[in-house]
Amino acid sequence: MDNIYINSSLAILFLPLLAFTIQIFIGKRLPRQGDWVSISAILFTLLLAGYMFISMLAQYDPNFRYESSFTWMDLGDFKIRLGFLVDNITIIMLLVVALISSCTHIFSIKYLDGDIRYSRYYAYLGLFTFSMNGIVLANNLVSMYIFWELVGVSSYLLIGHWFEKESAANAAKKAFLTNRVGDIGFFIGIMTVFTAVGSFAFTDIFEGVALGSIEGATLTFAGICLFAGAMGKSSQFPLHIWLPDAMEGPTPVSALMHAATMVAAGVYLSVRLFPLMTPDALTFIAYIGGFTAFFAATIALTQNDIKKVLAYSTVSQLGYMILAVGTGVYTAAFFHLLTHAMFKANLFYGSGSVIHSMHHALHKKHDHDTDPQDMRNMGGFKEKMPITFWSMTISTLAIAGVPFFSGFLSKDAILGGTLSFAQNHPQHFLLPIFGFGAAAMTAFYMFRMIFMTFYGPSKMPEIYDDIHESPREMTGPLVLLGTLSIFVFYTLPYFNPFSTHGWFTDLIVAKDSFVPGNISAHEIAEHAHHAHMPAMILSLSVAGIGILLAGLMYLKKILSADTWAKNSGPLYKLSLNKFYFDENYDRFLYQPLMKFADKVAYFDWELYDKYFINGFGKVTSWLSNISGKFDYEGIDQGLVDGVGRSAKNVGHSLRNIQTGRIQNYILYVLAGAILMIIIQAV
Amino acid sequence: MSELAFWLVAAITVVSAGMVVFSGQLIYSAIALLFTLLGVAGLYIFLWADFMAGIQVMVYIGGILVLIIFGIMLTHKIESVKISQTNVQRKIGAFVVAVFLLFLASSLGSAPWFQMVTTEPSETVSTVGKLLMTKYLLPFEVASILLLGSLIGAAMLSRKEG
Amino acid sequence: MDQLVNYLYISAILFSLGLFGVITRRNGIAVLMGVELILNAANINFVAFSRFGGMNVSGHVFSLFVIVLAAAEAAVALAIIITIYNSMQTVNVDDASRLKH
Amino acid sequence: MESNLLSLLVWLPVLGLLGIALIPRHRTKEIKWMAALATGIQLVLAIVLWSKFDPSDAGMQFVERADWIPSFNISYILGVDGLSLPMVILTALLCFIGVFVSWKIDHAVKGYFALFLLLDTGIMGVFVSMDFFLFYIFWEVMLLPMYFLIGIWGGPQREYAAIKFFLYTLFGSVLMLIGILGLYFTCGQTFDIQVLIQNAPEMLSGVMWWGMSAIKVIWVLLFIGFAIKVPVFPFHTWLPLAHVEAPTAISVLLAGILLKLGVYGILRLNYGLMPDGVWWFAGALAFLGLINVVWGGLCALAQTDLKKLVAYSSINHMGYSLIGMAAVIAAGSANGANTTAAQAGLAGAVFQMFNHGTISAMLFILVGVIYDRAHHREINGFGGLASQMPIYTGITALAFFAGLGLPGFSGFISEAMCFIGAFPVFKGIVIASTVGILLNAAYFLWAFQRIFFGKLNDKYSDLAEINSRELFTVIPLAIITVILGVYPAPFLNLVKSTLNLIIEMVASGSPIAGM
Repeated sequence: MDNIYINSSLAILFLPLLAFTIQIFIGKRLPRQGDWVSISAILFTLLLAGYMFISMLAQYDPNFRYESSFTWMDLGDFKIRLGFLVDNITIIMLLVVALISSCTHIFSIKYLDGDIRYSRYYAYLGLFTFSMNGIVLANNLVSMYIFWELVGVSSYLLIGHWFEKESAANAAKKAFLTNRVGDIGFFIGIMTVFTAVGSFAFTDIFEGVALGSIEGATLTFAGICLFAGAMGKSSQFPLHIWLPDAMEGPTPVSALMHAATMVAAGVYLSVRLFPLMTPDALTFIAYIGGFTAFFAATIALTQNDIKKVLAYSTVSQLGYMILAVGTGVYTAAFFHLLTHAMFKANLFYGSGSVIHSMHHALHKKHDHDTDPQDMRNMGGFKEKMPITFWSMTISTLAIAGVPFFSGFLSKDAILGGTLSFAQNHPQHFLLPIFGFGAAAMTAFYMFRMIFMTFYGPSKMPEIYDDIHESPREMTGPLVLLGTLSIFVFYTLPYFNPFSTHGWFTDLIVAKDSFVPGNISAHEIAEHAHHAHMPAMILSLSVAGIGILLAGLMYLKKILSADTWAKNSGPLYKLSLNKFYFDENYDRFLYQPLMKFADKVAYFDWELYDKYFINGFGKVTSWLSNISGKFDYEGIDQGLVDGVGRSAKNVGHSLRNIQTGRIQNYILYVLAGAILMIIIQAV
Repeated sequence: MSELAFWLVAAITVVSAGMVVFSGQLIYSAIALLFTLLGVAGLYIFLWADFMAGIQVMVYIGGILVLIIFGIMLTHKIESVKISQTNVQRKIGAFVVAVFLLFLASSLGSAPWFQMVTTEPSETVSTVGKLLMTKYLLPFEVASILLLGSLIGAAMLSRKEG
Repeated sequence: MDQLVNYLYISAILFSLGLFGVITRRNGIAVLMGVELILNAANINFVAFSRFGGMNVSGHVFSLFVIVLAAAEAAVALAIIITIYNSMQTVNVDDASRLKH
Repeated sequence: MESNLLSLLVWLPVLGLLGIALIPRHRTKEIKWMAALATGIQLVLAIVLWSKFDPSDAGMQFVERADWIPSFNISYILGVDGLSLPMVILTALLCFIGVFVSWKIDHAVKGYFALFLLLDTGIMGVFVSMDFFLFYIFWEVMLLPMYFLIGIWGGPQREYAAIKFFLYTLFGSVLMLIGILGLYFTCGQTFDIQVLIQNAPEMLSGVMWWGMSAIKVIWVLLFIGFAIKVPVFPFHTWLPLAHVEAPTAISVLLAGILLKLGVYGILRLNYGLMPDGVWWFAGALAFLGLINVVWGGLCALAQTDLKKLVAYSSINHMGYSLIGMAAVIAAGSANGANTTAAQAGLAGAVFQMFNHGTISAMLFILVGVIYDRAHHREINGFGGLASQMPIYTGITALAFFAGLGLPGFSGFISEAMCFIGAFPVFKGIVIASTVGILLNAAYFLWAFQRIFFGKLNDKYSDLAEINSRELFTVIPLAIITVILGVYPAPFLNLVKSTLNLIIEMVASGSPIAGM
């Protein structure tokens, strides 16, 4: 049994890598640019992951856990062992990654049809899937970090897929660098933990925490540092700036990486490391998550680019998950990760489908200036693209937290946890406000998007006739994921749409934190249970208000969005311009750094080297001039009778000894010999 | 008696050597050199080196000195027998050499020389010959190659078209 | 005449005189004669040490080689001097040194 | 054969040099192949050496010993251990590759390859000589061909660069010579490094010169000598200049091997002979490492000349090595006898120097490739090359990612080990220098974007793709980088017993009392 897990994990990990290698080296020469290689590899992965998932369900053991590791390096005392950790969380994540990745592979067949770097694209998808699976399977911080960065680089490559566009190249670089900032924190955290515990494996670390080899402020520091990695990858405030820009990448990539899996890696990490977080670290995490959820939602309210709305929505939803980790209901966080992966990926595919058809319609009209992603150019697509419309609507209902859909369950669990946390710690009253506020806004901006895109009259009638439903390769994933946004898939074998109770809650059970003195998982669950009812009522009502407002503004046009925007004054502008984060980072971090670097380089090259170092040379040559003069006038003239004539400089004075007359030389030799005899005698 | 002879020979050697160096005319120097070489040959006899004395006379006087005189004649017009020669750096040279000689002499005088007492051999030729053919065979051959080389070299150098 | 040191004195004087000649003479042939003096001084030493070191004939062999060398050296040196004279009409060593090429 | 393996390794290039001397100067093809042959055989010998090396033995192996100048106790002693073996292999490999990199040299070919081989001998000699005097001789032998190689075959400012390099290094070696003599006269008048390692720690302790501890004086003298080669921060300005002006192959050797001589020297001599001095200097070493990392990173960020950028990145990368070296003192009892950290740090430092050898060599070769085609290296002057030269772009991306310490490449592992090792002892410095990781990524990615991304510059629409000879020079290095990045154990197993010996020695030392 164990062997099957290890073998399928290995296969799941390395099949995409194999596909990557094949694609990179010979992809271009294969028929159809080799997309079938990647697709069959990923489908096989999906099969294996599905098999693991089913066997997990068959086993139905919440404590299932299998670990296997090997020695990677061994220097005597310093050892690193890498390995796999397979438990229920891993298996679910593997399935999510395999599923969304497969969808993306299939979706991309048509979406990137005719792209000049088609095979390259599939290669990078393979690399990404490989590294993402690596993160999921890691049982230690080292391999986690390794794959963490590899995910970053595949994201870099995929965002920069259309590198001819300046903005895409910039976005790629920005994504990588912003992630690196988080990764540095992650790395410092790893070092802190390793220094205290002496091992990188999760089990050893938790044991060390339980034994108290690392505690107090150090542990908090380590926890926050490790969380910094998650902040970068999951795009949490203040490192959220890269994710919206990352939408420069092809839309299927956004669905796979920047919505469903890669950005969820931060949440996954936080879930994995939850047991070592101290209360202080958790509070920090909760505030970061809560604020991000709220803050990103406010930006999403005003965006007009369909992908930007989704991007900020993703940031906001990730904030939810982080908030859940911070408030202790980390199983809810993972649950939301799961449901969010499905509906958010679906939303991105839907937007991809819309953009694709917009793009083709514009292309037909030879219009290359109009932005195919701007919702102000859409409208009324409902009849033209019914499949896209329906699947997107289902997902929107899910993300808005409407009952009978998956998002309701997970969001409700998070909000319940947050509410109970605030009940126990009234000083943290802001957290539920963030949570519910964001929920209201989510409902609003998501429906705003649906209404602007699919309802009302077309805003560009000239292209309206050319809008068509996308081909089957694209609608297939839409239908599949739309279906998966319905609640039953997560509550089986039960059918209560208002309770999360089901296979997920049975298999993923919160465990006690290893930090001595922390509140126990049981207590958290108890509190959350009590807060369940009020949270549900509250969340339903705020979601209803959000949807209602969106309907009034964008569907019925009873309320004017423009008037509201005007009335809100500078707030609207702030939101539209994303609170000027990019500009300020540019002005206060990036530009000064570049200037500083220029100054340093100038100092190094023009001042330090030219004056200080070369100054040594000048001083030396001056000194040698003096000594040369002394040599010439003092010694040379006195010793060599009449040989020295007028000499211009030091170089010449030396030359005077070099008469070229062998007899002079013999004389010198003789004089030298005498000198030596004298020295010897003395 | 032989003591007196020794000092006489020594005196001839040293004085004529002085003339070699100090004489203003090249041809006189050459003739003084003849006496020096003869004196050295005499000293060899006092040193029981009869064979060496013979060689000294034959090679040096018969060979090298003749060669030198030929050289002088070849490089100067025959009518100008008074071939004058000048010296350079005379004073400083004399001073340095004198100091050098002083040191040399003082160290020679102060050194505790060890002398073995031996009887005079009847002749040395056979011993030298045996040594040359056995122990010093390799240097002997090398010397012959050197001679050959210098022979060819000298011939090459003094050809008209160098 | 039975004192080693006497021979050494003579040899030292000969050597110094030869050296002086080598240093001061401008005429190449005269320099050569100085060299011969130096070589002779060395030969005297060889033979003298041989005589007072137990009549070891190796010293004689050495001075024999020196004589051979001297002969070779004289031949070559004179050849050079004559060549120089033929091309420059001088036998002064310092003149020759100044006329490189 | 076996016992003379090292001599053969060292003198083989000289044999090749003699061979080249016999070839008429206009037969450039034969000259090049002769050089390739000599370095190729050398590479094979290095691999043979590797296969016969016993990694479990911490001491010297393949020792050769002969008297040289017995009156001064100078001998000809050669030997390798885990510290020098990787460097020997790297030298052989890079010299072999260097010959092919210089294939396009077109003037004074004979002199170039003759000097190249002489340089090869010098470098190889430094790594294997176990006699201090011999070490110094080889050290100087290396200097001279370098001077001419930069000064004759270099770029527009070649003479200035060459003389600067020469004077800098000469300055260092003079100080080193003084240090060597100091050691010689204090420690029993011997130059034998193994004997010195045995005796020096004891014989030096307590010796005072002019009121200063002899250990400190010698340490500083030797350190400056080596620091110039590394180069450590205040002595670094020759490097960008020399790199920029030197021909590609020489840059490769300069960055790939010559910089390593500094680290090697510090580890072999400063650490080996004066373990007490390590205690005194480790803090400064880590701090200098920090400055190297940050300073090099910032300077690289500001560069517009690609080669200069790579040159500054070398300064940045060697900083990691210094930090890792400083970690050794974690093993001392004063620091809780944390041998785990010490092993990580020291192995990281050595691994980093090897990796920098392969990675920076790759970078310089790639810079050379583009320079050969476009005849300039101005980063802003390119743009969009990715669509014109996809293979070149791919390889460069690989090299850049390796350079910025991406996991999966060997550079990551060594950097991480340096940091992990140094963290327990120098928390602040390590945290500050992690900024370097960011700078690293920033300058590489920014340069990459400016050269390869965006719209293709019309000027370069007929730029030729990287050719197979150039690929041949890069691919082996790339393969090594990737293999060691995925599985570093083969390298680490090679060095670990020697390094553990060094750690033991240092751990047994103690901070110097008094001045």
